Amino acid sequence: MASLPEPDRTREWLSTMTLIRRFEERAGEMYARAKVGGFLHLSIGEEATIVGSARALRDSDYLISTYRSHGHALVRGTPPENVMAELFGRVDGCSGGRGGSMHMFDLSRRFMGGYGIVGGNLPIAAGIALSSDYRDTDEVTLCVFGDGASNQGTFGETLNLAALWKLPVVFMVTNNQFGMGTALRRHSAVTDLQRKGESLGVPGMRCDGMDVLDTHAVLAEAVARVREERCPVLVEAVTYRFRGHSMADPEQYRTKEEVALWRERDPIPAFAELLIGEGVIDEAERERIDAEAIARVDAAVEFAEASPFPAPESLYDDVYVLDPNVRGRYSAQTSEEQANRARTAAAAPEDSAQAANDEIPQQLTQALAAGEDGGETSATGSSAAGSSAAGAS
Amino acid sequence: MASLPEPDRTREWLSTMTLIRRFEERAGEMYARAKVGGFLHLSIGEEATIVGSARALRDSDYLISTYRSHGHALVRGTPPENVMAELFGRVDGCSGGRGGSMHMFDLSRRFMGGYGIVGGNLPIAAGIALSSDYRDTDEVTLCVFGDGASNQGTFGETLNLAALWKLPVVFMVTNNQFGMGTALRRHSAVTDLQRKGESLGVPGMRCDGMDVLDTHAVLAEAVARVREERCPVLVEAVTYRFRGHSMADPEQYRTKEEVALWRERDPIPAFAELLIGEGVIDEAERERIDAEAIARVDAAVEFAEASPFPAPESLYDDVYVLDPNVRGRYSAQTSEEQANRARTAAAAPEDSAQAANDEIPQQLTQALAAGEDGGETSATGSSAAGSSAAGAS
Amino acid sequence: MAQMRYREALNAALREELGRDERVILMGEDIGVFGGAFKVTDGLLEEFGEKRIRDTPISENTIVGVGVGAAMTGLRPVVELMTINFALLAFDQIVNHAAHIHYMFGGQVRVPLVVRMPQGAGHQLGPTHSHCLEAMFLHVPGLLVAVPATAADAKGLLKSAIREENPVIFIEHESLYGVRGEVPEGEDELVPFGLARVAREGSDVTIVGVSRMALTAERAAETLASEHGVQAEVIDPRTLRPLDLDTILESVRKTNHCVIVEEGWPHGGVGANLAALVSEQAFDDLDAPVQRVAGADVPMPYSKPLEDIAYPHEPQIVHAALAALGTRADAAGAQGATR
Amino acid sequence: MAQMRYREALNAALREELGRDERVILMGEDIGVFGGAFKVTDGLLEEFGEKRIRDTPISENTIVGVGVGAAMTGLRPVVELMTINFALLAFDQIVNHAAHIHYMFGGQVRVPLVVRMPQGAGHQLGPTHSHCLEAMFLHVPGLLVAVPATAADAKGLLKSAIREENPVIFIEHESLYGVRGEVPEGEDELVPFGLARVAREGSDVTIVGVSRMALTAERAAETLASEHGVQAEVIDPRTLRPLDLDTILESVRKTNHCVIVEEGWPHGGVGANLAALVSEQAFDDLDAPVQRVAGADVPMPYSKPLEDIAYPHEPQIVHAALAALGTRADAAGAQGATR
Ligand SMILES: Cc1ncc(C[n+]2csc(CCOP(=O)(O)OP(=O)(O)O)c2C)c(N)n1
Ligand SMILES: Cc1ncc(C[n+]2csc(CCOP(=O)(O)OP(=O)(O)O)c2C)c(N)n1
Ligand SMILES: [Mg+2]
Ligand SMILES: [Mg+2]
Repeated sequence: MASLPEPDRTREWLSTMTLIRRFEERAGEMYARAKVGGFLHLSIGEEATIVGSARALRDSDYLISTYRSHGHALVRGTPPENVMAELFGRVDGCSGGRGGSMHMFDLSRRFMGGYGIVGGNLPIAAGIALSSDYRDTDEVTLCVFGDGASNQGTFGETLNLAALWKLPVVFMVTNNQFGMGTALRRHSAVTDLQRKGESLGVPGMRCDGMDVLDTHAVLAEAVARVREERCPVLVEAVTYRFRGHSMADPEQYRTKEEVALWRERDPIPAFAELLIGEGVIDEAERERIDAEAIARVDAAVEFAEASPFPAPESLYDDVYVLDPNVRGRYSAQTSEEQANRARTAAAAPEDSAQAANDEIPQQLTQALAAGEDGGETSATGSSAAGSSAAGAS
Repeated sequence: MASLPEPDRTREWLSTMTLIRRFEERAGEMYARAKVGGFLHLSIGEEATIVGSARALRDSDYLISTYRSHGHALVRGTPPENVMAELFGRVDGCSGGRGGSMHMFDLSRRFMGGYGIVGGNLPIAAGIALSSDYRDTDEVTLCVFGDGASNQGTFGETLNLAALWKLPVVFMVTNNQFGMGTALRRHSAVTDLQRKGESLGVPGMRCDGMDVLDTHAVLAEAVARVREERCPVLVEAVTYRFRGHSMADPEQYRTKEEVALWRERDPIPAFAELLIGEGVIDEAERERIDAEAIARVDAAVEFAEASPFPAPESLYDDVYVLDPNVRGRYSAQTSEEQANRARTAAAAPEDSAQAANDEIPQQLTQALAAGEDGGETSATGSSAAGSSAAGAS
Repeated sequence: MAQMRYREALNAALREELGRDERVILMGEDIGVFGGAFKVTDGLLEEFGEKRIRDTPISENTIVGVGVGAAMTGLRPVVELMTINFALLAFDQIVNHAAHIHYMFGGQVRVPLVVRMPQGAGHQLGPTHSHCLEAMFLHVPGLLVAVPATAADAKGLLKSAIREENPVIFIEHESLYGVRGEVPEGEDELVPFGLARVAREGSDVTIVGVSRMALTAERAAETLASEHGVQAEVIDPRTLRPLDLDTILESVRKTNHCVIVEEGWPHGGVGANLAALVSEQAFDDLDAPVQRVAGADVPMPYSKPLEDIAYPHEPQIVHAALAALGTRADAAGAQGATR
Repeated sequence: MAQMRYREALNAALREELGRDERVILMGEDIGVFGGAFKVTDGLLEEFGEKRIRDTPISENTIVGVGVGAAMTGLRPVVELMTINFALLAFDQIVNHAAHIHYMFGGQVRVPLVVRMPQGAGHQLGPTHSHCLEAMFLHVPGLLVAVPATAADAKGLLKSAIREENPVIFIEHESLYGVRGEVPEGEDELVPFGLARVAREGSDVTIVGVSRMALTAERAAETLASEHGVQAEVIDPRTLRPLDLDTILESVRKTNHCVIVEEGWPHGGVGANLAALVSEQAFDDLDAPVQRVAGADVPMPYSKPLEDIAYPHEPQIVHAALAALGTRADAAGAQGATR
C-alpha cells in the first residue's frame, strides 16, 4: 500500500463511501415501503471500488455505469436529493423520473448514465472516448461493468475496437463474484478477469476493491496511463455484493457463511479504522461523518417526497427533439386526442436542457483549460455532500 | 513436417484440392456468364486449409462454415453436381436452389451449412457440439470462420461458453489476411490470432494453411485433443485469398506484388510437386488428376444446366413444417390467391426430407458404432470425386 | 382441473415435457441455481440435473444460437431469455438463423427450438425493461409466435411449442406470472397453435385482446355489459402465427364492430396488423372503423403515474368500444341504414 | 439540377455535410480503404482522412454503440451498416440505447446519430441478405425512419438526417444505387422529414409506394393510365417517422381507393401500418378495402425465378389497383350509389 494521500482527500473518501452506504440502506427501506418501484440494485459492499475509482478521475473525465449506479451518481456529485427523487419517480429526479434506479444520468457532471442492458454501456463508452480524442482533449472515460457483463458480445467487440483505435477508456470490471445468482466460475471460463482483455490487445491490472486506497492507487495508475498513452486498460476490482442482486433475491446461490466472511472486510469500517489508526480522524469525527451522511439522506428523502410526480401531459415530452417545421406526425396514435397531443408538442418551444450536448465541445475547451493542471479533483465529492439540491440536474 | 501419410490419402487430398480449384474457377466463369447470381466468394488459394482440416475429421463429425463454402461442401463429399446446381439456383442444388453460394448445406454428410452472417455460425457450432455431448457420442465439430469474424461478438461469447461447458469444437480461424478489404492489422488489435482465445479459456494452435500436410497434422492433433478432452481448441490457419473478396472487388486494398508473392506459394502445385518429389505420383498422374477434376466439373455444369428451376408453386414450401391440423393461417397474405396457397400448403402431406433430423439420434448411434474404431475417413473425399450426383442432398 | 398460477402452469409444462422427451433441454441465464428470474424454472435443476437444465453466461445471441445448433441435430431446446428486452441482442440468431434455416437449406433440416421470454410493463422497470415486441416477431416468416394470457393457455401452448417442428417465440407476460386459473390436468392436454379462444361471447362488438390485454379486454367487456348494456365478444388469438383470423372475421361479421387491444407501441404493432386484416377482409361488414387501443408511443417511463397511463387499461377499452358503436349510431342517424 | 445516380447523390450529401460541419464523422465496415461495399463512401477517405472516415472491425452492435456515445458527446456520427440484414445484430444499441436515451434520461442528452444501410431484394442474395426491415424500425418511438426512393431524396434526406437532432434510421435500397435522377444543386437543398412526395397526380386511386416500391408504383401508374384509363395518384411517404399521413389521407379522400405497396413481409409490415391508419382515418371515404401489395411471406429465396415472384412488380400493383376499383364497380352495381 502506498503512503496515505492527503487527509482532506481521505476524509472525503470516507464521507462519500458513508454517504453511498447510508443512501442505499435508506433506498432499500423506501423500496420496502413502496416509495421506490421497479428493480433496485444496491452496491452495498462495493463502495471502496466506486469511490476509489471515481476519485482517480478529473471532473472533465467521463464515468459510465450500469443499472447498479446510485453510488456512481453520488460519487460524481449528483445531489442525493436528485438521486432519491429519481428513485421516487419525481420530476426532480436526475433523469426526470423517466429512468428510475437503473437509468440515472447527470450530463453536467459527466456521469454518462446507468444502463439497464448488461454490456450495453461498453460501446457507448468507446464512443465517448472517441469523441474526446476527436476533440483533441486529454479526457479519459471510466467504463464500469460487472463480471457477468464480461461474457457479453460487446465486451470482446468493444475492447478490440478500443485497442485498435487507441481509445482512452479505462474498462473496470467490478468483480463482485456473481452475475445475478451465477457465480463467477460458473459463467466465465477464465476467472482471472484482469486477463480477459489480453487476447483483445488490452492490458490488465487488478485492485482490491474492498480497499479504497488500493483501488485508488491502481486506478490512478490506470487513468494516468490511459491519459498519457491514449490506449485502453482493463482493471479488475475484486469485491463483493453484500446484499441480494436486487431486492427480490432469496440468495440461494451462496451461503450465509460466505457472505459473513466478506462482510468482515466491509470497506467502510476498515477504512475508518485505518484513518483513526493513522490519526487522520478520530472516533468523534467518524461519528460525525456518519451522522452527516444520515442527515443528508434524510434531507434527500424529504426532498424526494416533496417533489411532484411528472404531470401526465409530460408523457410524450422528449421522445423526440421536435422540429416545429415538420409537417408529418412523429406519432400517429390513433385517437384524435393523442394525435393532437403529438402535434401540439411539435409546435412547442425547445426545451433548454436539450441544447446541453451541443455545448459540450465549447464546455470542454474551457474545462480542459481549467483542468489540465488541476490533477484529480475531489471537489465534486464534497459538493455532493454540501450543495443543496438543484433541479433535475 | 511429419512423415508423409499413406499414398492413397495424399493422392486423394491432391485430387480434392484440385477439384475445389477447378470447380471454383468454373463457378467464376459461370458467374461472368450470368449463370450464377448473387455473391460468389471463392476460396482459391485456401484449398490446403480446407482439405487439410476437413480430412482430420471422421464422417460422423460435423463441419460448419461460412458464405465461402463451396470447398467445404465438396470436401465433405457433396457431389459437385449438386453444388453447381445450387449456384445455378436449380432444384437439384444442395439447398434446393434456395440458399445459393452463401448457403450450401448437406445434412447427410454432416456439412452443417454455409452461413451468410459473419460470425453467425459460431453459436450454432457450439449447439451442435452440445448435442453431440448430450447424446454421449465422441463426435467433434469443426467450425470454420474468417479473421474478420473474430471481431464479432459471437466469437467471445461462444468461445467462453464452449470452454465453460467443455464442448468438443475445433474453432478454426481461416486467416486469409483480410476481412473483405480490411487488412488484419486494421481490424484486429491482436494479430496473432491463435492467441485470441486465450482470454476466453480456449488454447490456441497454428498451422500453415498453405501446406496441406501441416494443416492436416495440426488439425489432426487438435481434433484428437478435442475428441479426447471434450474441450474446445482454437486453430489459426494462415493462408491467403488469391481472388477478390467476391466477384466485384477492385482489390484496391492490396498490391499486385503482395498477391503475386503469395501465389508463389500456391498450395496445389506445391503439394503436387512434393508428391512427385517423394515418388507418390508422377507427372502423368498429376495431369490425370487435373483432367479428372476438369471433367468432373464439366459434368457438374452439364448437370446443373439440365436441372430445372424450382417451380413457382414451390415458393411457399418449407417456410414452415406445416401441421395439417392447424386451423389458423401460417401466412395471412392479403390476396385471396396467396392466402389459399398458404392454406393448401397446410393441408399438404409432409415432405419426407423434413423428417431427417428427427432421425439424427438413431443415425448417430449407428454411425458411432461404425465410426468409433474407424479413425479418420477419407472415403467421403474419394466418393466426392467418384459418385454420381444424387438428388437435392 | 387444477388451480394454478400462470408461472406454475409454465413450470408444469416444462416438467412434463422434460419428463416425456429426453431430447428436451433448458438453457438460460439463472434458470438453474437461481431458479429463474421469475421462478418459472424453479425446482427443475434439482429434478433433472445440470445436463438438462443449463445456466448460461450472459450472452443472449449465443445462447439462442446454441439452441439453433442443438435443435438442428436432434435436441428440442427451450431457451429462456430473461426478458424480451434482451431478445434485441439475439435478433440475428432468431431472424437470420432460427427462422430461415429450414427454408434456406431446402427443407433438409428443422429447428424445433422454443425461445421463451416475458414481456410487458407495469412494474416500473423503465425504458429498457418494459417492451412488448410481439410485432417484431410476427413479422418474420419462419417463426411461430405464441402469446398466452391464461394459466391454461400458458401450459397448453408451451407443451405444444415444445412438440412443434418450427421455431417458436413464446411470449409470456411479467404481470401474469402470479395470476391463477383453472388448468386441465393430464400429460396430453395441449392447446393447439392457430386456434383463437373466444373468451366471452357477445353480439355488439368484437374485442381482440393480445397477450395480457385479453384479460383486460374481458374485464372491459363486463363493464360494457353491466354499465352500458353492450355485449362484447372477446377474442384472444393466443398465437399470432399461425393466426386464427377466421374466428375474428366470423365475430366481426356478426358484430360489425371491432376493437383491437395491444400493450405495445401502436406504429406497426400487432394491432395495426390485425386492424389491416380485418379492415380488408371484413370491409363490407364493418359499420365503423376498427378502433385500436395500444400502448403509448413512448419508451416506457419509470415513474408510476406516467407508466400507468402509458399502457391500456379497462376504461380505454370501454371508451374505444363505445366510440366504435357511437360511430354506428352517428352513421345511422346521418346516412340511414345503408352503412 | 444535376443528373446523378442515387449512389452519387448520397456520396455528395456525405461530402457536403462532412465539409460543412466538422462534428460529422463516418464509421463502418469497409467504408474507407475499400470505398464502401456499394461505393457510397467512395473517395471520402482520401478527401477527409482517417480521423473522420473510419473503417471498423465487423462488430455491428458495437459500431452503432460507438456512434451513440459519440453523438451524446457532441459529434454527429454517420454509421454505415453494410446492409440492413446485419442491423439485426445491432438492434440492442438501436432500440434500447439510441432510440431511448433522450427520453430515459429526461431530455438531458440528444443522440444525433445516423445509421445508414441499404435493404432489398433483387440481386439473388438469398435469405440472410435480402430483408426489408423498415417495419421493425418504424415501430420504435425515438427513431426517425427515412426511405428515399430517388436520387434527389437520397441527397436531400441524408443531409436532413445528418442535421437532425434525433437518431435516424436511413434506409437505402440496393437496387437503386445505380439509378439516375435530377438532383437540385446547392449546400442547403434539403428535403425535410415528414413531407410526402406526390410522385404523380391522379383522381381514381391512391397508390402509396414505400422505398423502391415508390418507383415501381409510378411505372404501374403509367400502365394504369395508358392501358386502363385509370388515373392513379402515387405517393412516396419518403419518411415513415415522421409520417405525412395527411397527404395520404387527402389523396384518399379524393380518390376513395387506396393501394399500398411495400417490398417487405406482409405481416406487421409498413403496409399493414399504413392500411390500418388509412382504414381508420378515411373510413367513410373508402369505397373499397385498402389493397396491400407486399413481398411474399417467405425468407427470400436465391433462385432467380423464385426471387422474381417473391417481391412486387408492376403487374401486381396494376392488378391491385384494378381490384380496388373493381370492387367499386361491383358495389355500385349491386348496392347502388350508397357505397
Ligand atoms: C442483456 C441483458 N441480459 C440480462 C439482463 C438481466 N440481468 C440484470 S443484472 C444481471 C447480472 C449481471 O451481472 P454482473 O455483470 O456481474 O453485474 P452485477 O449485477 O454483479 O453488478 C442480469 C443477468 C440484463 N439486464 N441485460
Ligand atoms: C454480420 C455481417 N456483417 C458484415 C457482413 C459483410 N461481409 C461479408 S464477408 C465480410 C468479411 C469477412 O471477413 P472474414 O471473416 O475474414 O472472412 P473471409 O471473407 O476473409 O473469408 C463482410 C464484412 C456480413 N456478411 N455479415
Ligand atoms: Mg457481478
Ligand atoms: Mg478473412
